Amino acid sequence: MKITIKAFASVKDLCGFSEREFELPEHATADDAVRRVERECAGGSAGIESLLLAVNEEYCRGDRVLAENDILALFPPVSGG
Amino acid sequence: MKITIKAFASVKDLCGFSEREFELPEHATADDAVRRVERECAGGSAGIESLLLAVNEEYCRGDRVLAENDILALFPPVSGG
Amino acid sequence: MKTIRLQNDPIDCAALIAATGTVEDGAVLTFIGTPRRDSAGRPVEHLFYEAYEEMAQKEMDKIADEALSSWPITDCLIIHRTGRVDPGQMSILIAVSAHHRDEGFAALRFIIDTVKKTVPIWKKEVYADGSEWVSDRV
Amino acid sequence: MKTIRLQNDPIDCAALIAATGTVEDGAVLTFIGTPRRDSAGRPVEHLFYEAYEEMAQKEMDKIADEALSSWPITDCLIIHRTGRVDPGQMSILIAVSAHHRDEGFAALRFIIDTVKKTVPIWKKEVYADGSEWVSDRV
Repeated sequence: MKITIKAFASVKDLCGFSEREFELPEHATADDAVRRVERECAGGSAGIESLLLAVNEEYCRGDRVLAENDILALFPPVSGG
Repeated sequence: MKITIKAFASVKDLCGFSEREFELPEHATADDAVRRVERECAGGSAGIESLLLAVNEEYCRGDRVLAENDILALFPPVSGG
Repeated sequence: MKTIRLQNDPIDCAALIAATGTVEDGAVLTFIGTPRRDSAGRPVEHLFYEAYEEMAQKEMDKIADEALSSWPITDCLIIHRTGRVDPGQMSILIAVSAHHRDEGFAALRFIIDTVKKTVPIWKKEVYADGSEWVSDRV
Repeated sequence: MKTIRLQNDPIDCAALIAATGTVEDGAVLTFIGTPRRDSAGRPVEHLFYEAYEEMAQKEMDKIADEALSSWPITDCLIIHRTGRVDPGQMSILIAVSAHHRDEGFAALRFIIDTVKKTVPIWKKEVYADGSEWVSDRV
């Protein structure tokens, strides 16, 4: 299935993209997607440690099962204000 | 001795003056001055019940002994803000 | 740094806030008091603030000094109107600036609570058919 | 009533505060965030705020709704800058109006604390010789 991954701030810098489509197996979780990004784009897991996740603009946990066309966002702890 | 009494807000309305000089005996207290104002200007004690007192722009208690040229202020609980 | 003032003119909130330690600090907290349009159902046309000016200035100074020495705030502003104030206008503006918001909140809270307890200023509500001094505090 | 907005343009504090329930209410409380001029001794030339805009808007909406339903406040305003913000400019303006200041303080505190925890916005400090994402929160 096809999902879109968005990356922000330091995670974007680390991954080298702000938005990209990925093809994942059915029933893949958010964690599966993160491992895929780490392997393909971030050269290993270091640096994406305190990662926050959101699916379709709502916070979620790593065990969230993804669906076709989901938008998964990866970002560091927020620092607005 | 001569002192000046200032009155504010509802106390001013009750006493009929905003500033007036009074001649008081030596060692008179703020309370003595209040009783004098009540008798002479406010027609008795009713109405000046939750009165606040200040001498020379500093809060004080009723037993404060007054001195020549003191400025005694009489006013109701404050309601600024 | 502090700015303490009684004034008859309207409060220029924007200019005052802009001058309140915005360059050095992380947080500016403000309290703005505005007269209510009605008092227990009775429409208020405007308010009139009477102050014991010399003493009010001194008391506001004391409050600012105590706030500045009790919390690590870098700037403190207290502006209070006197005379006629219409609904929709500000009667009081308090601003503090602080590196950290905890301290800013605590100081601001202390200042407004203490102003309402100790500063000799009195508010009269003026209605279409009369007026009344306000005595009970919020 | 609520006003929730991300914007690239400078925040017009005076107009926004004036529009925040001043006519009906007794107290308007505001929190204004301003970038610091230095970060652990290193001079900051300016800041850059990146937002996950759609989600940030949703999260700010949720925070305002929760504040409006948890405290009897009548108006809630959250404006956050995006893009470049210079020291001395405001990065965030939060305002609430309430009949009583207790409720205003509690709501304002909840809003700023929650914004800093959940709204997907990130701050980058830009120095003369580089830049760095800010991660540790005040």
